[in-house]
Amino acid sequence: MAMIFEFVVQGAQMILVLALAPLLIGFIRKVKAQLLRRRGPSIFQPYRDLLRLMRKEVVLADNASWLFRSAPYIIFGATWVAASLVPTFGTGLMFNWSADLIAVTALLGSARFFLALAGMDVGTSFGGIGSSRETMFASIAEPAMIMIVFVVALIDGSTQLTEIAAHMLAHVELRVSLGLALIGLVIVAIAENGRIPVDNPATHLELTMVHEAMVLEYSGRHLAVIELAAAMKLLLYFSLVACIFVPWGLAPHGADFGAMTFGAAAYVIKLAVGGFLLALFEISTAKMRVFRVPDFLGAALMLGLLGTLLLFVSRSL
Amino acid sequence: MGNLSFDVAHLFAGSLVLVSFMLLYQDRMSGLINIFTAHAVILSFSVGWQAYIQHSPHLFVTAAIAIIFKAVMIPVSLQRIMERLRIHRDIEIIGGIGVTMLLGICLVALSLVVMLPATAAADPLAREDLAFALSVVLLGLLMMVTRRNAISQVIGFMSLENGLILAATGAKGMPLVVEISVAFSVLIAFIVIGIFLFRIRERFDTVDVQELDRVRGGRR
Amino acid sequence: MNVPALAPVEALLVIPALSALILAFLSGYRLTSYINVISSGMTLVLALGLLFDRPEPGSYLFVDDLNIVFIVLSTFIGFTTSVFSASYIGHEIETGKLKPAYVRFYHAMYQSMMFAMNLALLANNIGLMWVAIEVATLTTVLMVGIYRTPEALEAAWKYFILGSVGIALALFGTILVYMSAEPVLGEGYNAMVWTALMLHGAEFSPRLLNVAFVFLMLGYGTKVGLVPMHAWLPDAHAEGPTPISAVLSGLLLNVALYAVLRFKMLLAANAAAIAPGPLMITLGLASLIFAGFMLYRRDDIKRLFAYSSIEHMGIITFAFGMGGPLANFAGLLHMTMHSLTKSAIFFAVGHIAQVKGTQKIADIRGLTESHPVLGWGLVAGVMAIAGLPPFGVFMSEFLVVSSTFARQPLLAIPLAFGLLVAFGALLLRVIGLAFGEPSDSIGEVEASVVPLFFHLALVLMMGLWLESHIVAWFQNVAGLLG
Amino acid sequence: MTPLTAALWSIGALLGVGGLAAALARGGDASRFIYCLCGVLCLILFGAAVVPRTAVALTATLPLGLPWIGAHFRLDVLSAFFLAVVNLGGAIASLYAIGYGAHEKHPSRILPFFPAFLAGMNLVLLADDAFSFLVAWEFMSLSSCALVLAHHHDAENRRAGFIYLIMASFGTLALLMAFGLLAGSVGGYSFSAIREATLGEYWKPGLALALTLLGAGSKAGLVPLHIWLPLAHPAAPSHVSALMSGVMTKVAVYGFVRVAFDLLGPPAFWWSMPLLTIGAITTVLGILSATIQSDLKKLLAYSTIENVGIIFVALGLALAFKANGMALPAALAFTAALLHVFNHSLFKSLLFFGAGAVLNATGERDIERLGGLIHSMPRTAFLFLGACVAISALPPLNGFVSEWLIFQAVLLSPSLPQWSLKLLVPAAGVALALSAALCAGCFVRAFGVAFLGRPRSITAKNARETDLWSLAAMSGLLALCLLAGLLPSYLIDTISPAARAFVGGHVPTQGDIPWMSIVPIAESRSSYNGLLVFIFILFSAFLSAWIVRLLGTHALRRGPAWDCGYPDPSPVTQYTGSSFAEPIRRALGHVAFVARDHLDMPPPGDTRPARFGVEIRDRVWDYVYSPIQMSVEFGADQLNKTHFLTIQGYLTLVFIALVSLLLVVAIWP
Repeated sequence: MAMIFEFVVQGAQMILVLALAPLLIGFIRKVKAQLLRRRGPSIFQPYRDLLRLMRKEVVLADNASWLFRSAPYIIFGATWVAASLVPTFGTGLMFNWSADLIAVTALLGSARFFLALAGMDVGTSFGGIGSSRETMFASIAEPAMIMIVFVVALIDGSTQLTEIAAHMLAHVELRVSLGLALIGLVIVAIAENGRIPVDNPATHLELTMVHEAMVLEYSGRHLAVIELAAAMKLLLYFSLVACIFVPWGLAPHGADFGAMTFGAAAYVIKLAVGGFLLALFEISTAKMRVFRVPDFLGAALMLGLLGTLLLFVSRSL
Repeated sequence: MGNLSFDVAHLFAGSLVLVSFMLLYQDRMSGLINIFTAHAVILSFSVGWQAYIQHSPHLFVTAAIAIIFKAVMIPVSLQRIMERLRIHRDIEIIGGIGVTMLLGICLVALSLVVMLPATAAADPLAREDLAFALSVVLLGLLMMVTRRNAISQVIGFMSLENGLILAATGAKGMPLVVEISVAFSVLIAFIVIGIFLFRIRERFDTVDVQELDRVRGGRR
Repeated sequence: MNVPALAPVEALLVIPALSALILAFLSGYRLTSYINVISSGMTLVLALGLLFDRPEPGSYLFVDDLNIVFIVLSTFIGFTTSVFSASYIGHEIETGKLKPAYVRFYHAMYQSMMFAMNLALLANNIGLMWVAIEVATLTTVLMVGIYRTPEALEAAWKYFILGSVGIALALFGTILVYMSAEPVLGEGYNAMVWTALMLHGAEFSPRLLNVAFVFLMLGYGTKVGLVPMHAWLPDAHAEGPTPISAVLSGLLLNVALYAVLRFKMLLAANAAAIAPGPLMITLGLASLIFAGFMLYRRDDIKRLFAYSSIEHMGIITFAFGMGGPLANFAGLLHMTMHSLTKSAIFFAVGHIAQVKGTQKIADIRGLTESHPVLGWGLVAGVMAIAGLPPFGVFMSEFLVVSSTFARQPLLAIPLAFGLLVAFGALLLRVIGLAFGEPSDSIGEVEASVVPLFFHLALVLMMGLWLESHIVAWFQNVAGLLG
Repeated sequence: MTPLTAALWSIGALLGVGGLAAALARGGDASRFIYCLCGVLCLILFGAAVVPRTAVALTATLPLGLPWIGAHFRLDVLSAFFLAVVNLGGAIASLYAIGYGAHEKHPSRILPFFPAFLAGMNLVLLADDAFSFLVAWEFMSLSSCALVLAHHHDAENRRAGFIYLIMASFGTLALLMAFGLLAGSVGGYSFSAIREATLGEYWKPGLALALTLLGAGSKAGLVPLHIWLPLAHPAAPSHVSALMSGVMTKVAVYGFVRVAFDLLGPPAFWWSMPLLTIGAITTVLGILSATIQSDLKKLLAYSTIENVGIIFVALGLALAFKANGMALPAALAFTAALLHVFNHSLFKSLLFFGAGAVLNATGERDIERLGGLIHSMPRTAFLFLGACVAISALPPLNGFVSEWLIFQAVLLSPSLPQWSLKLLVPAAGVALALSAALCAGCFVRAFGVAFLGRPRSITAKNARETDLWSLAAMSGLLALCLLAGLLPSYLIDTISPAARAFVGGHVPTQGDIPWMSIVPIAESRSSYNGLLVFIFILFSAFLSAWIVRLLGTHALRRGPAWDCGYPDPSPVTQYTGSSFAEPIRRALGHVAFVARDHLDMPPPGDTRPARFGVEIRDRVWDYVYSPIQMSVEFGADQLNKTHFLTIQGYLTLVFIALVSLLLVVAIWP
């Protein structure tokens, strides 16, 4: 019985992230539009877009291979799994034990790997640009992410998100290292999700685009799946920040339904706040040149390393 | 025996060194051959004297070989080679005579420094003999090194070998001295014949050793 | 004096001497080369016989643990080389490189050389040994110049002059040794007899021995081919007939080394004398490193391997200079392995030069493709001589380097450096020779590859498995060497 | 018959097969037969390694080798593990070669050496005295060098063989000196004697470790001793490249582990520092160099260097923990290292097999002339892709598991007492993370440029799928990669006796953990379950596909590529490998190499095309090897002048030697 309950909770988490992801995108777009004094589309517009894309026929390039056709589902699968491993409303979910924070990072890496390959499959110059740049960003963003994981894991003595959240809740303290890690994580999140100032998700046909360049050849249901995966990735990073740095409201392992509902509500509020902050940030900065991005990400890496070192210093003091 | 025998042996050995210096000093071919003849004669006297004072008659054979072979045959054949090959010119000496002489004196000093303490236990006759012999050997080697001409090098080698014979006879009761001197004579004969042969067969334009070295296919 | 017991020892001298006499009067290439092979074979059999029945030392000749190693080795290589020589000289006559008239001379000289070397090894007298080595030098000089080309004559001349000076220095050293022994052993013959010298070595005047050793080391070192007295060696190897190169590397160098070792033992027995080790180590290292660098600029294949002989003589001298049971064992083993391997290489090189019509390294390429047997034989030989396992040289180099490093780490570094430098050069050359697009050949040769592969097989076998008798024997000798 | 004797007999048989091959190769088509024999013998050896599951070491002595010591052989847990790795690789390579070897033009240059190479590697693992070890070690180098020289008409290959053998001999000399030091002047060369001996002075173990690092490191490809590796590995035929990269480097790792963890005795903490530093530098430089390579096999060889670096970092961690008496973390790091050894041998072999298949099908190793192979060689492409995923350390394949374990070990570093290590280990962790990310990029590029897109040359267009033998070998490897990724707990339990024997501890037994998770330390700390993640991903992917089908249309139309409306049919407009790598080269590359762009712009009016080129120079080569080469050349030139002296000049040398020695004697007290 308990097992079935856990199973259901896990399923709920999966469906929650799936359902909330487009909403988050729509919310951010709406907020951005409002901040720019535009009306903007409805916050449910992303759902409509996805449905419309699914109903459209797929136009496939002549020389697209099986990899091109299967990549969207692999990307989606990996991202979805990663997203459902990060605690949203409650910790200690059934599958939480099957992967830790490093594994979540690596799962996102898998998704990116296939996305970059898909960008190269048709053999167009745009796809190549996108893949190449994505690879370069990732090659710095990933170690930065790992350093942030180090900081967090060294503080909390675990790489297991459930444990991290629990530890954070139990030992509330302000640490310089943690602050550095937060900044680093935000930088990584911005880069990984192709947000301003690294990439502009709203543009096409611009030589500096990265993510959009890779998916340029996709259409119809394939594009829908990829867009949904991208939305879930954004949601994942929001959840990650929420889970590590503001774990309040998370339902502990084995909590009852009420606590979980409370957790879910808290989660939605966290998302809303985060989305607002992101929108605010995005309208107040401009996109940077592509070759400035490594420096930007390098800063995250340095912050992570600095955080680790400061940790030793502060511990020994 | 006593002092006289020592003095005479000393005299001969000493004059051998002196003649070695003359060889070093000499820069004319015919003069060189003549002085070498003197070198060989003194050696044979020295060997003869040793034979006499050591009562070892076989050393007379060595003395005879020295006088017949080295003082007569070799100089004569060298003269003939010289005439055949028309070598009359002066001998080039690397570094000049002054430096060579200075080096020679240093070598003699070195051989004394090396030999005298080493032979402290041996009888004085042998000591002196050995030190002088080493000087002659080193001077002979010096001559081979500083002369650019095959004949003078051969002469250098022969004076070196004379030093060896001097040492061998000075070593009391050393067996096989005769055999060794014969072996050396063969060696020298080979060298002389070698020079002669090369010339007759016209393999080399001169017997200048540098010319020998120059005949080296495309190897340089 | 037990004359009948000494018979096999004397026969070791008589057979080559007699054959030399006979060969000097016979002509006809086939017959003379048969006699040459048979005589060498008989000498080998006699030498092997000495292993089992060793006579008492006589006053002129003697056999002990040390020289029997050298005797067996040199008669063995003398024999295999005579087999190789038969086919090699045959081809030289066919191509007209060597006049038939010289063959008589060649074979007579070959046997005289064997006689001289055996005498040098067997002599129980430092004077006799000196005479024998001189005779050996003379005979080899004549054989080096046998082609009568300007290069050959020049090489012979150079060999002759430098060898003569070396021999003269060695004589002076010999006289000095006699002088130092004379107060102890009395005047006359006894003071030159090895067996007596060894017994009373500790009582001799150490200072005189020091001076003597300097002369002996330089004198006999010239024949060993140690730097800086090495200059005759590459040219003599390169310009003479290849069997002579094989014999020079495989035999003559060892004989000279034997003389050095004997005197080293004499000095080692005398506590007050200068230690011979440092001098040998210095000369050994100098030869190794010098030859290693020289290998890089060689364009003549036989000169290349001649310099490699200098290198290996350096290693062997170094090992004996280090002393101690391990290093001495390694030195003996290395000497054996080097003789076998280097002569095998020359067997291969001789035929290669014949089929390619040149000794220029740049003109020989792709041997493993054009002449697989000779090519792979050469590769195997070079790998062996470069000290790669599973060949025997590796075992000795292993022992030398590791024992040196354990005792004197600072000495092992130049040693390893030299080995590596030399290895690089050999490898560079052999890759060029054996691989790549094959170059033109001028004809075929009926190569006698049996001696080549027999040597290599021996080297391979001894690299993996040393027979226990040989081990005990070498260990015993190593102990003697101190 | 004990497993050890069986193993020794099989090794003997392998040598025999080599001889047989030498005899047969000239005749007819012997290659299938020979490779079959090799494969079978490798399987027997694999069995010998796997069957004994006891911790007791088997020993044997043969009357070979050093006469007064004999050849000792020993099969303990460590050698058994490596034996299994080597022979698994060997067996699969033989299987692959049954198909691949049929294309070989000169089988007589490969067949005799292939079994000899296998035998050499096996002997290294079993050797139990210094002499046998080094003989086997060098024999392994020598036989593989013969294989590198198999295609000897190519001057590049000859150069590769030369540099390879020089470096191998350098390594052997270093090891030889290390053993000399360990054995002492009395010559106790057997490993059991070395274990018992105490080295005394504090500097001796350190020196021995440094020499071992030089020796084993040069074989394994640690920077800066790696330069031979990217030359030699690609030069060999592909199945041999696979063995050299996938397996032989592991033998080198074995050599290092054997000395550092076994023979040297208890470690000091600072031993780990050179390992961590060099390992970290090696990973980053290796993968950066791989990223810019356009030669597919060279790229793989550089990636081997990276992985060797990872293994050495893990070994360094294990030493650091062991020196501080922390058994569990030490066991974790050690296990991670060995697991990575196993994993890398699988996917690197697979990658080389794939490269070999491509080479056979197209005759090209240059990825700039490939492209679109996923259409003509779909199976090879799939298998190669799997290996790319595995080597990029992406879940759920095996590469991730070992890297994950290493990260877990890195995370334990704060408990180390030494400050230097506390700071060094996270830095090494950054290097590992960086290299993992770069590795993914590198293999996106390799696969993307070679297999995806449109063909860049005629040969690439006309490629045909490779033969079934090769495909079978590659499929087997991919299956193993997947299995090792999904069920690592079995492997970890297999390694743990070795960890217990060599670092004195072991990670918790993984077989008992429910759901087949792996929990290296404690569940509260970290856990990973590859199987669940895999099922989970499969489930999600299929679920999404199903839902999409349910909600959307099935309609699909083929048309020309969109490419923002300006599709260009010429394949040269595709992104090339070098343009793909350019951002990374710009961002990070200057630590590893000097790249000089040069633009050849014709003046106005000239009709020739403008050309843009990049010249890339390896810093290690420039700063380390060129000076060495130049000084050797200089020395050779200077000394060579003595070859042309006159006789008189030589006499002068003798004279000077004589006089100076006499002087020495004169001043001798």
